[in-house]
Formats: sequence, structure tokens, C-alpha cells
Amino acid sequence: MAAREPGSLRLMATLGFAGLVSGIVLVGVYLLTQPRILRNQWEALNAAIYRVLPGTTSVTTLVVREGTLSPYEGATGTVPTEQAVFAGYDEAGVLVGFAVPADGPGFMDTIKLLYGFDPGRRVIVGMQVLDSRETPGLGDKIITDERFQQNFRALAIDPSIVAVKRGEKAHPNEVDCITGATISSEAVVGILDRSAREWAPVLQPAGAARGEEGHGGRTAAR
Amino acid sequence: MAAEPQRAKALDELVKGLWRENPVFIAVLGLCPALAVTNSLTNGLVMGLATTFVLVGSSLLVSLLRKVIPRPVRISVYIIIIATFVTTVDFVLAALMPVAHKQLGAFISLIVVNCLILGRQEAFSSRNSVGLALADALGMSGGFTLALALIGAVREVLGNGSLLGYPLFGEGFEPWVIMILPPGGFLTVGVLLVLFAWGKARLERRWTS
Amino acid sequence: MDELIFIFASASVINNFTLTYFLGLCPFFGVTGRLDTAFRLGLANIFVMLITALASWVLNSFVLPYAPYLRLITFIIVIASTVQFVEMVIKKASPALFRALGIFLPLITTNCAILGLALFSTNRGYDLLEGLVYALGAGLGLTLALVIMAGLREETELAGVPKLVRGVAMSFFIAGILSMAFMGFAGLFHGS
Amino acid sequence: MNPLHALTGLPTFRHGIHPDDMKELTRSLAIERMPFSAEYVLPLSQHTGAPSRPLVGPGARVERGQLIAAADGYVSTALHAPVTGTVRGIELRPHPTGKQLPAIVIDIDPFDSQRVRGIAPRDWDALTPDEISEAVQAAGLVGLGGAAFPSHVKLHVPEGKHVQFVILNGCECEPYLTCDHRVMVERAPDVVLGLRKIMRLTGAERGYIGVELNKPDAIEALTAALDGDGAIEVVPLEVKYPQGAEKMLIDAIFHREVPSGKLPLDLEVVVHNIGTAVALVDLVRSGIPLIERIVTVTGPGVRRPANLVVPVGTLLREVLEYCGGLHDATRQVILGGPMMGMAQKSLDVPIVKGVSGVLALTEPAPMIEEEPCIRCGRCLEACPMFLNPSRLSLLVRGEQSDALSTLGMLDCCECASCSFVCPSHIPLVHLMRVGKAMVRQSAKS
Amino acid sequence: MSPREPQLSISTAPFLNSGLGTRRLMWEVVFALVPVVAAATWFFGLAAILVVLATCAGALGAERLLVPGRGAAGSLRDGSALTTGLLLALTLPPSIPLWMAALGGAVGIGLGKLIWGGLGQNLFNPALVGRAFLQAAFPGALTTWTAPGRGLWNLADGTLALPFARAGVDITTTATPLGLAKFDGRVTDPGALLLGNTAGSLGETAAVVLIVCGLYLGLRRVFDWRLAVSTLATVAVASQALHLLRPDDYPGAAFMLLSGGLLFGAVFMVTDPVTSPITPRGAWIFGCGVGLLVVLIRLFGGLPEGVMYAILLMNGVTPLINRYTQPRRFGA
Ligand SMILES: Cc1cc2nc3c(=O)[nH]c(=O)nc-3n(C[C@H](O)[C@H](O)[C@H](O)COP(=O)(O)O)c2cc1C
Ligand SMILES: Cc1cc2nc3c(=O)[nH]c(=O)nc-3n(C[C@H](O)[C@H](O)[C@H](O)COP(=O)(O)O)c2cc1C
Ligand SMILES: Cc1cc2nc3c(=O)[nH]c(=O)nc-3n(C[C@H](O)[C@H](O)[C@H](O)COP(=O)(O)O)c2cc1C
Ligand SMILES: Cc1cc2nc3c(=O)[nH]c(=O)nc-3n(C[C@H](O)[C@H](O)[C@H](O)CO)c2cc1C
Ligand code: SF4
Ligand code: SF4
Ligand code: SF4
Ligand code: SF4
Ligand code: FES
Repeated sequence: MAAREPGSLRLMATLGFAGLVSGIVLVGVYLLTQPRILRNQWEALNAAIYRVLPGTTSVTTLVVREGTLSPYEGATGTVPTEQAVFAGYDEAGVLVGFAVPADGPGFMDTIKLLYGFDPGRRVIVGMQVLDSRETPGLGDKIITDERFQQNFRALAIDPSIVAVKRGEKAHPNEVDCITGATISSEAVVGILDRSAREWAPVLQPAGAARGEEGHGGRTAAR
Repeated sequence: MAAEPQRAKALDELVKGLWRENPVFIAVLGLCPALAVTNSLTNGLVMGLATTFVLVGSSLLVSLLRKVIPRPVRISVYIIIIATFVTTVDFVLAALMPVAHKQLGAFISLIVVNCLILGRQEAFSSRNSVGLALADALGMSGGFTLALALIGAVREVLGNGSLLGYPLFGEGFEPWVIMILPPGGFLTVGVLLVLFAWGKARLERRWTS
Repeated sequence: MDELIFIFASASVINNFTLTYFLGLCPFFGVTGRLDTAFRLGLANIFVMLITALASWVLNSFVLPYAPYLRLITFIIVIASTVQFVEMVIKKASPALFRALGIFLPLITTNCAILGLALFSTNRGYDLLEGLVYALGAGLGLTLALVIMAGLREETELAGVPKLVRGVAMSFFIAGILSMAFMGFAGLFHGS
Repeated sequence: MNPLHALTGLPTFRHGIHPDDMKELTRSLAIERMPFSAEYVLPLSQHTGAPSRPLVGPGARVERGQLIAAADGYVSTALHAPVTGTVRGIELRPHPTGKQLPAIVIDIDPFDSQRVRGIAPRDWDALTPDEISEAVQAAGLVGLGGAAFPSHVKLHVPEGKHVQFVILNGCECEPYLTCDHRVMVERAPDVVLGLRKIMRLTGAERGYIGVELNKPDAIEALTAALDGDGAIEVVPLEVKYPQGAEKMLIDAIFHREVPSGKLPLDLEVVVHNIGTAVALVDLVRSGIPLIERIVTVTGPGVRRPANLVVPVGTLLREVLEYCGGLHDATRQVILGGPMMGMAQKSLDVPIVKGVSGVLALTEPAPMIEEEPCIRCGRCLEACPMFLNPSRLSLLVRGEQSDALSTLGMLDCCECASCSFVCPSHIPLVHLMRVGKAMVRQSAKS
Repeated sequence: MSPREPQLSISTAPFLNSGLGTRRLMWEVVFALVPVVAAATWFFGLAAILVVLATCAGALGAERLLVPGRGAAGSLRDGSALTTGLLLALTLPPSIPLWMAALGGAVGIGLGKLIWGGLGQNLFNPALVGRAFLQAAFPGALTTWTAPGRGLWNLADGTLALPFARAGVDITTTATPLGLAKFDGRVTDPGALLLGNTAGSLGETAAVVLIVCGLYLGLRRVFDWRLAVSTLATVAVASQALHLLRPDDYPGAAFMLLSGGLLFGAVFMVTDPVTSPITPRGAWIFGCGVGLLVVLIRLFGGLPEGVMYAILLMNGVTPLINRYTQPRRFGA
């Protein structure tokens, strides 16, 4: 038996060596691909930010630390791993609003979205769904339905955002639901309402400050 | 002198995976981690090709190293090799095809537990020459990719009225949404399995008569 | 609390691992011939999933931020060795439990449902508690699917299922119908 | 008291079925004696247990009541000549079970008076229990309730066992049959006497006579015959099939279930048919062995239904002819009742000791065409043994005998309630019999 | 002298039976469905008849195609394909395109029955398998409701859509009572629910008719009354309890019982002998399970109605129920 069975040292060595080689290969692949991956992520996010904050020409990333916003120190063009919002500015350098990511339960699974918030007027100025598994043809209309998107061009968050049946929208704080996708629509509304209520107190003072001083921090030109 | 039969054998190994031992329709192996995302031809192809890359790469390496790897730790070594290939393919896809990568999500990583891959190492690559192992891996993953593409195509055509994203039937088509939902995956595979069994039975009947 | 309820409902029935993600299919088709085996396999799965949730949370919080490229390998290795360790502990502490569940543990330690759980809960950014609830839901959902499937399969053995359909194809059809039936849980406890 | 009785007011068992009793055809016809015929066929196997061993050969002259075949072992019994005549031979003859079985064939002596000679009553009170058991066996007495189980076995209490109660089974729950009914009406005092005898033989303290409520005249006659005897009780029972199955009867009277695989004796009870009790009385009184029995000849196919005293071994053809023959529309002739009897393809079978009825039906076989089981559960709710006939039948067809025995296959008493209710006309009892055989077979190997 | 010997047939005991027949049971159900179809026609016009014809054609067609040995006469005779087709039709919305209805019938028979080995062997309700397929395939068309009483000849645009083509877009839609309750918090008056003058699936709206049919079938012992009773009782008790707890959020028992497909399901589908438990105790459990799932899905789920899913889910666990409710054997 001793003759045929390799010693345990040999086994450990084999495994260790395999692990080592694997590690080296992966580090190499990682270094090669990481910049592209990060850029892809940022580009996807960036596109969404410009869409939910119409009129924006430059963006600043802000991270949340102990309830207040501070500039993001990471590399330009990367998505921070911490909780972050994105301030958008127009050509004149005036703050358009903040792009805020939010998520919550939908019909099938968690819906992730990004919305633009104008803290001065307390209105939502744009919304885009980043990720959802809603039913194709029904629930996924929250992404594709143009009339639904219209709701979020100027949606007041006060007294609260509410969902109403399609065609019954009468007040700036109401959202016309999609027929046949009432639940997904309501889910989006619920996510927005909760998130906006949470963020407004944080963003309003920050917006006031930044609106005056013009934009600092790192920006990404379009 | 042995070159001819050797080549014939390699050819046989290559072809068997496509039909006779098709991993999906005949052996029903390696399906589960793939089925979830095979709701369009593109996804099926990407998933199939990613699996091909992993399977061919691992088989090559395992066959090359088959005399070096001590038996007691072979499975662990195989897993390390496979996981390395999978991580590589995951990163490369994320860098080069971000949209497809987002759709496939964690299921790319799950290739690592696809038992087709580990099974081939254990059953074939670790016992055969590099050439045969390569032929086997290519055949198996070819059959696998073909099957996933077929499933993806059926589901996309019925479920979305398109193929590779191009609409086939125009605006008036009512898509069968179920086909791109999970039940559609199960039902499609079920129907295809029955059709394959039926075709096989008919072929055999023709052969014998 | 609402959040946790939703996570649980989502993992167990709305997005049942087996019936919507196709994970853990092979035991689903292979082992479900007998009800009793299916049930114990399910329990073993719940158990391994809870360990996995714990292990992957530790890895995610303390290791992977520094070496993201090792995610897959470390998940597999750490889960497998943790389960093996726990297996030894159980063997010592409760031979009865080991006999009931033990034989399944090596089978499932690195199957796709387990790894899927680790990957999904990481992708969803769950904290420890959420991760554990997610694991419990996923494991119970898997057990539910396994046990239902076993009952149905046992019944079809005595039925006149046509020859062409008998076997794996039938299992796929049954799973398809169950998957349709589970769509009824969509939107459960979606709050709002 | 069983809560069920609170609802119905009458003791009974749970589950079971309510077929039309169809007894009005013969219910009020007094028992008559049929004339002798030319030929008698006496299969050696007329009872549960080993066939009797023949003692006579071709050409032998036999006297009415003479022993012609002896018991072969303990669970077996004797056989006697029903008429005076000549043994033609031991031949293979059609048997009610459908097989060809050896039988002693006797040609009657047409000039004989057919009086029983040379048999004298014994002093039974002087006999020990073992001697009584032997005497009963030698008289060929078997249970007349259907199974034809040798009576001496049940009259003899084994070492270490104890009998507390004797039940006389006067349920006659099979539709159409009225022979027990007529016996209870016409010979009530003998029924009671028989019960007393059995009680004394077995050492029982109490006796019961279970009678279904559709025989009020029998209940009345028996109650009158009791003459205030406090040790015996006539128990009116709900009209329900199979009330007469002994486990059901015991359940109805004592609310106790005979455990699966056990005998009534394990509950210190024995059950005898009322006909058996009267036959015992006759034996004790006159010493004449069991050479005739009472048979109800009935059904829409019979021109003149009747309750007859028929010598054992009489051919079915003769019995029918005595009753005016069959209507042309007759499609089936059954020995026994419609639930548990056996259809005959030949009228040349003899009436054996266990035959309590001859039934001629004009309907074609009601089992028209089998359809798949629709899992309606009716068979479950009919089965008095609380089995699942639907599942059992599937398992029988799938030949899974292990699963069969764990589901209680052997508990089935073949009462056919399941077949009766099945809307898909699945031959359930038939499959149950096959299943029981399968389980026994696999237990052996 | 001796009479002509009759031709005797032999068979095994018993020689009596209860006179019940599986075919007769199926036809009783078809018969009981006639008033339901009539009510559907009254409220939703010709569409009701057309949808019934389409599902039955799909069901019979699939049986014809997939079981080549069996002629149309054979499948017609045992009545079960027809039962499935009829029941499926009556659970569909009035405006459904006919080609979808036919597809549903075919899937119901193919996936719901034939792959299992045919009549009596299927473990899921075929009509509901067909409907669940349609609902997952065409969720839009299956959740589009038209108002009742638009005239006998009035057909929705989509009804005659060509195969594979989209249903018309300009259907005037309304919400079902359950939709109104769930999404608008409006509870429909029980009187309207009883008469059936509400939007909904073809056969489900007229509660009175369904109650009468249920009583007919139950009293004639066509189905196991325990199934229907336990289903309805569970819904009544559970929803009334929730209603008492939070009257504003949860409607009361009367509304829950009379709205949606509950009565139709309880009378015709929960009671399908083939797919419900065979044991009496199992029947109670099955009914309770359906009831609880209906309440769960309606009040806490995403969908306004859950009867179909509840029944299918309980079909799935029926083998388990059967297994664990085997009667205690006599003397065991
Ligand atoms: C298979 C299926 C999938 C569905 N998917 C969604 C969905 O993803 N999102 C949604 O809001 N509603 C979905 N619904 C519809 C809801 O069940 C519900 O009917 C609808 O939201 C009600 O909206 P309405 O009142 O506007 O018709 C789906 C329905 C079915 C049958
Ligand atoms: C193998 C066997 C042994 C029996 N032994 C006894 C016995 O020892 N004592 C007894 O009272 N009955 C005994 N019986 C008789 C049964 O209890 C029962 O009365 C008989 O089978 C006829 O019942 P049935 O007409 O309900 O089928 C025995 C029966 C069988 C089959
Ligand atoms: C289904 C079934 C029905 C029976 N019905 C009667 C009956 O109505 N009357 C009767 O005396 N015995 C009936 N028996 C036989 C009894 O179980 C029991 O064997 C008999 O009463 C014992 O008496 P014996 O040995 O004197 O025949 C029936 C048996 C079965 C299995
Ligand atoms: C009371 C009763 C209810 C039934 N309900 C259904 C049903 O809901 N769906 C169905 O497809 N068949 C139903 N059938 C018909 C039959 O059971 C069905 O065709 C079988 O399920 C097919 O195997 C019913 C039959 C009866 C007697
Ligand atoms: S482990 Fe492999 S063979 Fe088993 S089900 Fe999954 S993919 Fe199929
Ligand atoms: S070990 Fe994993 S891959 Fe293999 S059968 Fe089990 S679950 Fe499937
Ligand atoms: S024949 Fe057997 S299975 Fe059928 S009802 Fe009677 S005891 Fe039960
Ligand atoms: S009565 Fe017949 S159809 Fe009904 S469950 Fe029993 S065997 Fe099946
Ligand atoms: S169970 Fe998913 S790969 Fe085996």
C-alpha cells in the first residue's frame, strides 16, 4: 500500500501547487479584464443617470457616510461599492438633481431602479428600471411602457406618491398604473415613495449647498 | 499503422456527443444550471459556448496531467481547474459581452457544478490521450451547445416571436410568454425529449426492417 | 420584518429554487423515486444551505473584498470543507442524525443549488440575517418541491404513462406543471 | 355505545353497502322437501380443509346416512351417502368452483324407501369435549354460513383458550337468500336449543343471536323461543351488507374489532351460523349426519322460487327442474348469493354442503365493460375492512406483492362490496383474490 | 320436457352492482353544466358558445391526434374529454380569442391527461392545466375582462383573431369583483354576485346557478360532498376571521364565497374524483388546503384570484395526502 499510495505530503503539494497556479492565472485574468468590466458597469449606470436627470451634462458621485454625503474618492469612471447617489449638473453648472438607486419587492422578484430627484422642488424627474424579473409582456411594461415613463417626468413626492388606475391621474403626486401590471406599477411607486421619503432629508440640505457653490468633486463629462 | 483506427476513433468520439450520447437529450446531463437562462437562442449559444470553453480547456489540461495528478486528490484538482476556467470565462464575458453577461448572471458561475464537466474528466479525460480527450470534449460540448441552442431557439421563437433578437412574425404575433418563463423551459425539454425518443425509435425500426 | 417575510416567501415558493431556477434538478429527478429519501435529502439540503449562508457571508465580508477573483474557488472549497467538518461533528454528537442525513451530505455539498444560494445571496447583497432567512426559505422550498415530486412520481409508476414519455421526460412535464402551479404564489407578501 | 348507533339506533359496523335485499321472492315461502332424483354427485372436497378420503368403491351398496368418505386430518370432515343406492364410481365431475374434481357418484335405488336405518342417537351429555368434537367431525358437520368450515374445529376450545360468548349468525345479509330466515321462523326453538348446546360445549357464559331488522318475524319467533332466558340475547341489527361477516357481526355486537390476522377466539368469541346450530340439534336428536341442507332457489330466472330441503349431492339441474325450470331469458345461474356466489357454466354441478342458494339472473353479466379507476373513493368507503381496494388493485396489476401485504391485502374478506360500488366496473374482488394468492405465494417463497 | 338450456355466461362475483357508471358520472357533470353554459350565454352572448366549441374541439382534436388508435367516437363516448373542454371554456374570459381557447383545450388534454396514461391516471386537473398554461402564455388575454350584458350577438374584437395573432386592442375592459376589491378596495354587492351580472370568467359569475348545480350533483352523489363543503367552509371561516380582525383590509365571507371562480371550482373542479384524494379524511384535508390557499393568494398574493392555482397545488400534494390518510385498517 505504501508503494502505491502517494504520501500525504505529495497530495498537499499537488493541491497547493494547483491552487497556486490557479491563483496566478486568475489574478492575471482579473487584471486584464477588470478595467473593461468596471467601465462597462459605469457606462451602463452613467447612461441611466443621464436619462433620469434630463438636462444633465456632468455627474458627481457622492457616497453616504454616517448619514451625510461626501465626495467619492475612487477612480473616475467606476461604480462605488458603498451606498452612493449621483449629483447631475447642467451646462451652467447648476444642480439638476440627484440620481438615486433604490430597490424593493416586485411581482416576481426584487425590482432595482434608479430615479432622478430634484430636491429643490421635491419632485422626481425621471426613473429607470435597472433590474427586474417581472413577467415579459405584463410586468416588464414598467420598463418599456412610454406612457408609464411619462409619470416620472415631474412627480411630486408630497404628500405621498400614490398609484391610481390608468387615466385617473389628476394630481402631480399620482402615478397612472399600467393596466394588467397594476402590481408591478404599484411596486415601483412603493419603492419610489419609500426611497424618496428616506433620501429627501439628506439630499435637500446637500442640494441647497451644492446648488449655490456650483459643482466640485470629480465629474464625468458626457 | 495505428494512425487510421486512431483517427477513426477520435472521429467517433467527436460525433457520439452530437447524437448517440448527446449529453442533454440522451444522457440528460448538465442541464439544470443551463436551463434557467436558455430562454433565447443567444443565451443558449453563449451558455453553450462558455461551457464548451470550460469543458475543452479542462479536458485538455486533465488529460495532459493525468499521469501527474495523484488519485486521492484528483477530484479536488479537477474542481480547481474547472473553477479557474469558469472564473476566466465569467470575467471575459463580463468584459466583452456585458449585456449577455448580465442576462446570464450567476448561472455562468454555476457552470462549475455542471456534472457533465466533472463527469467527463472522471470518465474520459483522466484515462485517455490528449487527442481523444479533446475529441470527446469537443463532441460533448458540441452536442451540449446544439441542444441548448435548440431549446433556446424554440423558446425564443414561441415566447418572443423572434430569433437572435430579430422579430420573425411582425407586430401581430401574440407571443407565448410561458415559453420564456420557467415552466416553458421544463415543457420544452420534455417535448424535445419525447420527440428525440420518438425519432430514435423510428430510426431503429427502419434500421431493423 | 416585512422584508424578511418577503425574502422567505420569495426564496421558498415565488422563486422556488427548483421550479423557477432549475437548481437542484438532478436530485429532483434522480432521488425523488422514494418519498422518504426525498424528504431526508431535503432536510440535508436545508442544513447545508444554512451553513453555506454563514460561510458565504464570512467570505463576502472578510475575504472577497480583497480578492474578488477567488470568489468561486473559495466558495466551493470553504463550503465543502465546512460541511465536511460539521459532518464529522454530527457523526460524533448524534449518530442517529448522521445516519438519517449523513449519506446525502457529500452528494449535495457542491451541487448547484448550494452554490447558487451562495452566489445569489451575495449578488443580492444580503446581510447575515437576511442570508440565513434566504437559505432557510430556499431549503424549505427545495424540500417541498422534492417531496411533492416524489409523491407524484411514485404514483405515476403504477399509471399507464406512455412508453415514449416515461422516465425523465415525464419528470420534466411534472416539473413544468408544478412550476405553472407555483406561479400562483407570485407577488405573495410583496408589501406595498 | 358506538356513536354510530346513536344515529341509526341499531348496532352495526362501519362502512359496507346497502343493496336491495330482493328477499320478497321467497321470504314467506315455507321450507319444502324436494323429491329424490336419480343421481347424486358428492365431491370429496365440500368444505374448507383437506378433501375427505373415500371409503367406498364402484359397485358398493350404500345406505342413506352411511359414511362413504372419512376426514383426512383435523381440518377436514366426513362425507355420508345422501340416499340409498349404488356407488357408480369415483369420477371427475364439474364442481361449483368451476374445476373438475373427484366425486363419489351414487345411483339411487329407486325402490328403496330412503329411510335412514341403523343410526341411533347417542347420549351426548355423557361425552367428553374431545369425544364430542370427534362425533361432530364424524357426522360431517360444517358451517352452513358459506365457508363450510368444519364445525368440530370451532366447537373445540383449544388448550389455554377460553370462550366467553357464542354468537349465532342470523344476519343472512346476502340479497335474495332466505333459507336462514325461514329456519329461524320455522324452527326458532331449535335455534335457541342449538345455541345453548354450543354454549355448553364451549363453556360460554352468554349467547347472542344477531338478526338483521329486515326479518322481524324471525326476531319475534326467536324472542318468544327464548322464554325469558337471560343468558341469551336476540340482537336486531341494521340491514347492511356484509353484516353477516363474522368480524363485522362481532364489531356490531361488542364494538370490538378482531385484530388483523387473528380469530374471533382471540376475543373469546365463536360465531356459528344458525343453520349450523340447527344441524347440530338434529345430529344430537337423531344421530343423522349432515346429508341435506336448506337452499333458497330464487331469482328472476326461476319459474317457481322456493326454499327447499335438498340432499347434498343433488344436481343443480334437478333442483331447477323441480322449481319449474328456467325462464328463457336466464343468463346466469349462481350457486350462493349474488355477492359472494359463483356463476356456473354447467347445470351438472352438485349442490354441496356450503351452497345456501341457487340464483338465476336474467340480466347479462352486469360487469359490462371495465373502465379506468377514477379514484372516486367509493370502494374505500364500502370496504368493511377499511382497505383501499383501488390502490390494492393497482398493486396487484403491478405485481408488487410486498406493498400489498403492508397494505393489509390478507385482511380482505372477499365480500365484494368494493366491486359492487365501483362505477368503473373494475373486478376488484377478483383482483383481491389474486392479490391474496400473490401475498401467500411470496410469503411461502 | 327439459327446457331449452339457456346460454349461461360466467363472470366473477358480485352479480349485482350499484348501477353507477363512470360514463354516467361524466355525463351527469356535462348535464349539470348546461345551465351554466346557458347563464354564460345570457350574460356574455354568443362568445360563450363559441369558446365552448373551441375548447372542446381542441380537446377532442388533441385526443384524436395523440392517441391514433382511438376514433372520435371513442373519445366522445366516455365524455371525459368533453367534460374537460366544457370546464375549461367556462373558466376563460369571454373575450378570449378562440384559437387560444382551442390551444388550451389541446394542452389540457395533452399535458393534463394523455401523457399520464389517459382517463383516470392524471394527477392534475386537465382543465386547469390547460388554463394555467394559457394564463402563463397569454397573461394579457387571460386578465382582460368584458362587462356582461352587451347583447347576444356582440363579440369582442379579439374573439375571432387568427391563430397566433394578437387579440384586438380596443376591447372595453372592466375589472372583476375580485380585481375591484384588490386594487380599488371596492366590494361588489352580494346581490349582483348571486345573479351573475358582473365581469368574470364565462361560467363563474352566476352564483345561484352554481349553487343549484352543486346541490344537484352533491345530492345525487356524483361527487364527494366533503370536498366542496370543506373548501367553501374553510374560505368562509378564514376570510370571516380576517374580516373581523381588519374589516377595512379584508372583505367578508359572503363576498369571498360568491366572487371569482370559487363556487365554480368548488362544485366542478375540487370535486374531480381523479385528481382529489381517494380517502374521506384526505378529502377534508384537500378542501381545507384549497380554501386556505385561495385565501392566501387572494388576500396576500399578487393575483386577485387564486382558485386555479390553489387546486393545482393541492392536486400536486394529493398523492402525499392519500398516503398519509390511509384509513386505519379494521383490527389494525
Ligand atoms: C402569469 C401572470 C403573470 C403576471 N405578471 C404580472 C407582472 O409581472 N406584473 C403585474 O403587475 N401583474 C402581473 N400579472 C397580472 C396580475 O395578476 C394582475 O391581474 C394585474 O396586475 C391586475 O391589473 P389590472 O387591474 O390593471 O388588470 C400577471 C398575471 C399572470 C396571470
Ligand atoms: C386456517 C384456519 C384456522 C382456523 N382455526 C379456527 C379455530 O381454531 N377456532 C375457531 O373457532 N375457528 C377457526 N377458524 C374459522 C374461522 O374463524 C372462520 O369461522 C371460518 O374461516 C369461516 O369464516 P367465514 O365464513 O367468515 O369465512 C379457522 C379458519 C381457518 C381458515
Ligand atoms: C362477506 C361475508 C358475508 C357473510 N354473511 C353471512 C351471513 O349473512 N350469514 C351467515 O351465517 N354467515 C355469513 N358469513 C360467514 C360468517 O363470516 C361466519 O363464517 C359464519 O357465520 C360462521 O358460521 P358457520 O361456521 O356456522 O358457517 C359471511 C361471511 C362473509 C365473508
Ligand atoms: C364531479 C366531477 C368533477 C370533474 N371535474 C373535472 C375538472 O375540473 N376538470 C377536468 O378536466 N375534468 C373533470 N371531470 C372529468 C374527469 O374527471 C376528467 O376528465 C378526468 O380528470 C380526466 O382523467 C370531473 C368529473 C366529475 C365526475
Ligand atoms: S447535476 Fe448535472 S446531471 Fe445532475 S441535474 Fe444538474 S446538470 Fe443535470
Ligand atoms: S452531486 Fe451535484 S451534480 Fe451530482 S447529482 Fe448530486 S446534485 Fe447533481
Ligand atoms: S372484497 Fe375485500 S377489499 Fe373488497 S370491500 Fe370486501 S373486504 Fe374490502
Ligand atoms: S370505486 Fe372503482 S373507480 Fe372508484 S376508486 Fe374504487 S376502484 Fe376506483
Ligand atoms: S442539481 Fe444542479 S447541477 Fe446538479
